[in-house]
Amino acid sequence: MNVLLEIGVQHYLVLATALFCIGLYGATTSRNLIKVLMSIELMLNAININFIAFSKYVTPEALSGQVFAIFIITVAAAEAGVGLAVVLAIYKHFKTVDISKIHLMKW
Amino acid sequence: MDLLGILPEILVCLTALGVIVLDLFLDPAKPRTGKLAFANGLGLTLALGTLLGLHWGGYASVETFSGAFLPDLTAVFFRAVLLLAALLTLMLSVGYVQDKLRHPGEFYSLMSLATLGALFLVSASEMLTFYLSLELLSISSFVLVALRKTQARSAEAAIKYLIFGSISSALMLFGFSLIYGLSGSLNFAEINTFLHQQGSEFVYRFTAVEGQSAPAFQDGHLKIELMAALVLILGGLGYKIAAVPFHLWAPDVYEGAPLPVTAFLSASSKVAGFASLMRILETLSADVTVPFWTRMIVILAVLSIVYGNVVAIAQQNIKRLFAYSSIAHAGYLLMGIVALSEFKSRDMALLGLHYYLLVYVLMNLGAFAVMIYFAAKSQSVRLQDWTGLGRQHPWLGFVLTACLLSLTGLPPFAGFLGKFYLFGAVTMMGSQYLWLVLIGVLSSVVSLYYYARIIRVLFFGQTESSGSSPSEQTPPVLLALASGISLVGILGLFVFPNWVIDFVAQINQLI
Amino acid sequence: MALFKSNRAHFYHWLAAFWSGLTLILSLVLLSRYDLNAAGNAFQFVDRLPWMPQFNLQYQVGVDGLSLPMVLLTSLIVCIAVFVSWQTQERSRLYFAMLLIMETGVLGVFTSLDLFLFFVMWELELIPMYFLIGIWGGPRREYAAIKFILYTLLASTLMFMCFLAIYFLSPLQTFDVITLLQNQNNLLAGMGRPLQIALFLSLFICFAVKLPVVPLHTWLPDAHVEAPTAISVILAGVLLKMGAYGMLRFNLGFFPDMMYWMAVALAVLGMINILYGALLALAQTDMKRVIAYSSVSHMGFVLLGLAAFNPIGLNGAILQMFTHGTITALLFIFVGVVYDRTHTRDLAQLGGLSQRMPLAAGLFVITALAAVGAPGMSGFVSEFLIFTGTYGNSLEGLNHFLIQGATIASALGIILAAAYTLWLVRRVFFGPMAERWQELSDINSTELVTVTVLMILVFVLGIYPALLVDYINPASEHLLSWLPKVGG
Amino acid sequence: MTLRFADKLVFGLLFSAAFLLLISLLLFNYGEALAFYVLATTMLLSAAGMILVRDLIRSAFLLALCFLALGGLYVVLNAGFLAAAQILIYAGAVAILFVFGVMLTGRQHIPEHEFDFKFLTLIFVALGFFALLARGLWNGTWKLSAEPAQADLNTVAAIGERFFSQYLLPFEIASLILLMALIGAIVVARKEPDHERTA
Repeated sequence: MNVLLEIGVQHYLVLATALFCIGLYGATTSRNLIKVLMSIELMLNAININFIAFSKYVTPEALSGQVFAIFIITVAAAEAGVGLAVVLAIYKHFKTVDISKIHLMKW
Repeated sequence: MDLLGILPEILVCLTALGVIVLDLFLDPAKPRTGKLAFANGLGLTLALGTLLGLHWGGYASVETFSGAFLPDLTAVFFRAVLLLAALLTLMLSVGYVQDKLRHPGEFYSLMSLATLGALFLVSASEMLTFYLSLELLSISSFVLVALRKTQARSAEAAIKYLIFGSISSALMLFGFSLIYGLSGSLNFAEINTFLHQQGSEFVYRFTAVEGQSAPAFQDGHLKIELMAALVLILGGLGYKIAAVPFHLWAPDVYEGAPLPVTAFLSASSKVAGFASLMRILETLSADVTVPFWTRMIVILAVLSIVYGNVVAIAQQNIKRLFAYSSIAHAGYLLMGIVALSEFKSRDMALLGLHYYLLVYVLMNLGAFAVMIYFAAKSQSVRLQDWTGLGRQHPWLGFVLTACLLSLTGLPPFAGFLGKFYLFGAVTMMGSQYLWLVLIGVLSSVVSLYYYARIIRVLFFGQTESSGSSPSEQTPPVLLALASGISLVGILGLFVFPNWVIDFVAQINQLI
Repeated sequence: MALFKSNRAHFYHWLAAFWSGLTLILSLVLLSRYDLNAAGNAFQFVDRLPWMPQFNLQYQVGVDGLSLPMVLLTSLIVCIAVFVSWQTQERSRLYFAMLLIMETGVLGVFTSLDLFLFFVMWELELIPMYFLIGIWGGPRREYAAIKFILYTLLASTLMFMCFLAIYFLSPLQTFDVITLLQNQNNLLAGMGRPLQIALFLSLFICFAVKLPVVPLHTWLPDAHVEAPTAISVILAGVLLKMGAYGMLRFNLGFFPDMMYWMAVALAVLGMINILYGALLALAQTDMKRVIAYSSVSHMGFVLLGLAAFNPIGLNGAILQMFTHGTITALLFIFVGVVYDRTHTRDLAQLGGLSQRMPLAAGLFVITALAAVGAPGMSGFVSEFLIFTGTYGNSLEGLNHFLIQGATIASALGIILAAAYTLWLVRRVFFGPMAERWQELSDINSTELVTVTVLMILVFVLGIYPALLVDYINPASEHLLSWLPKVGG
Repeated sequence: MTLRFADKLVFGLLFSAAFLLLISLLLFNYGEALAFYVLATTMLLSAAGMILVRDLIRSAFLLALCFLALGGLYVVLNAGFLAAAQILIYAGAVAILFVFGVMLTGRQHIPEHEFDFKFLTLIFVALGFFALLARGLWNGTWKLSAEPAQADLNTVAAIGERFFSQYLLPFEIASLILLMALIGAIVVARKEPDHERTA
């Protein structure tokens, strides 16, 4: 029980891995473009957990993991913005956001 | 702080911002592409001049920004190549942008920003800068692909590119986070030192149990955390260079993107991808990791070469054909990366990679310059619609032919020497990799088949009697200039490869 | 040596004629200044220029007794080809540029003394050939062109691999042919036997495709049939020799013991080539195909001569390369003459043309006799040398008799050659003439000049072969001096 | 919309439970282990729900919930500044951005996740990947720091200081990324004044 009660870096890593896998699953299987983008956000958040956990347990003074995470948040926001803009463009042309219906070119 | 080393980047950045501001002041009713392109080209030329001037002026590179930015000789080389690629792309894009795109200011600005990302990427020396430059390059590429707004294909290509790009950059980041956890550092040099010193901790040792025969594993297996980090990082970068099996986006994106953007992706993006891959692998190279990533890269190389070349045969759309050809070329370059793993073949491999990437930019952009003009002429990118175009425009047809033959790797073009260096490097590793060379060489022959199909369509077919004589349709000056530069480049680099060899030898001495 | 400066001629026939003529004159000058008294092993007129000094790579050219006849042949045939294609109107600028680039390549192959340069030149010849067949060829030209280039390129990849291995895996680390030939003993040091055999075989296969040796010959008839006349002339007259040249220079030069070990196989391959080519030639109905297969047959003699491993046979083989170049060129010129006028090469439609073109018929008969190997003409000399050489071959034991057997069987090829050649003559020029050939004109003066020049050469060499053999003999003796058991 | 009731149930339960716990944890710092488990469970469940729920708006709100729970975890990890950033940027901006995206593209019903063989295979692949990676990371030889983390480190000031010294270049590049994304998003999403459609 001690392993379960004393939270260490491993716990966060496993949590992050789980979140990452959920995100990866959603990003690769979902048919809705917006949901795909949301799943990608989940993956990025999982990475943030990793960085921040390592920042605490590996380099408590340097804080480099936390800084990295902040930049990931920034980039994720930018990516989400551009992604949604492209989804809107897709919607304008195709009148749908269903991936399986967007196939002018073969995948 | 020493800002001299980063001056070219600052200039490119100012160019990007300047172009977007200039766009605000120009009258949108009048054609403004020319002015914007001129301003952009001026900035890029200035940056290239600064870079080369600093280099020839004996400016010694130093780490700046607390080790974030390391413009060593390799970086100087690749930055020059990237700026050259950006300039060529600019030249060949003017006509297209004028005709087809409604946002020339944004196009040029984003192109410069993407180039800026690539420039930072090749000289980044810690993971954070690396990641951010990669994203700068990627996200501006997504937008560039989507820029032809009247076309549904453009949007479709952009969304595919974006999804694949985001997923693979997430994979790579996960790998980065693991490396950070293992080494406690973001800095490439520190990570490398760490792996050298404590790499042996990451190997499962199989110690002999008494009474049993000794285990077969001499070097053991990598532990999962390091292995996962390597696999994830290579996967993420494999996407950038479009290596099989991370290539799925490439054909659609190449087809859907506006032609100059396709040219940009095939040249700048690939150069940046390989330069960064070289740097990452150099970082991650230690006794324990090298055998592992070598095996992975060998698999990627073989798959890319075979798949790219075989599928390219069936393509009717020129852009798709070039997508598969670029996948195959990624495979050839990966062979050079394989040869990086051994000391005795390292010099040759570095030479091959530098030389081939430079030549690849020239021949690919030369081909695209001609293709953009032909596509505009025939209003199509399908192969059968190009029948006889080579006869109508013998000079451009000749340039395209030369570029294609160079891509195939036939003398007397520089592509041949490039392949010679790459294959030679792999041969140097010893006879256990000769089969890889054989695959490379044989698939070059296969590639001739589909390149020759383009040549055949251009020259052998019956000329359609459109009644237009070659003289009355002269291609735009800039486009002709770009194709001319490429042609001179691929011929000149074949005859005088020495300065590249000397330059790379200089890099090696420093390492 | 200014032989290579002849490429990228800009305009029109005269310019092409001027350049190729200049090349011919230069190669004659070369011939006259070649020092016969120097030892056979020395390359003369060696010219070197560093290219990539970091890799011991240089532009290095020179000639010896083996390459000199080939250089002469090349410049002669190309010059003739320029005159043969005098009528070419369509895109003549590109046509002649291609022709001259190809000449550059072929001359480069015969003279380069650097493996890398050799390979570059070898490939340089391919691209113009592809265009020449593909643009100016017959109805199935695209197929023939791509088949030609794929076959040859596949083969040359083997060569490329082999050169890479020779450079990177051998202790010498050089592409310099002279150095390599002088150090052939430790050329392969440090390589396992299987690798050595693989290298040897890949080189052999590469040259065998070009020669062509029978199972690898299928590109040849297609390329010949579809190519325009002048290109067929060059293809048969010059390009096939590149294969034989490569075999002599590199296979025999680098791996003499393995070549020796393969002697019987060579003889048998030669025999198959001779008989198979001849039999197929008998079965064809297209004039060009007949001659194409006769080329296969004749090149078999080169292989056979190679298998003798004595100077006589080797002299014969090299001489055969030269004579076949001239004679086949003649044959193709006649096909071109007939085709220009009748626009068909189908033997079933032709016949009786001697009534309208008696001069051509007469000359063709002489050529046919030369092809058959009638005494007094060069074909006879070379085949005679080959047969004498192989019959008295320098192998021992069973192999000796096996090769003798192959020789005797090959002699049958001469009879077959007589059969198909004379049959060809009969079907084209004699017999009943179809009505529609009434308007045909006889051979014109340009054609007459080219034919006469070649024919004089055939006769001169037939009567006084020493003219060339004097150059060849030292080279072939030198080539054989490396063999383990042969005393020269 | 067959799962409407279940949707509501999951959604409501998760949301309320998480908020209560989050606030209590933030205020009282009630034991790291408990906080971790509650927040982690909330996060994973809402993430899984986001993937599985069919209605996109609910998906978006579950995503916001997931981000909130993550913010809580960051507090536990002594990353207060990041927690604030997470809640402001992710839960506040990005999730709302997605809601706007859903609204603008019409709430279409896109059938997915039929419970068939393909679905099962994918689940198993995902689980296998997770098991392999998790096992490796659990036993990983991380370079753990010897001294304990200081809880009272002033992270905001420290991070700000690092932005302008050690990480100046990334900071500049990030600003360029944001600028570029701004330009790009506007260009791509803007309606053209005279929109003509060519084939």
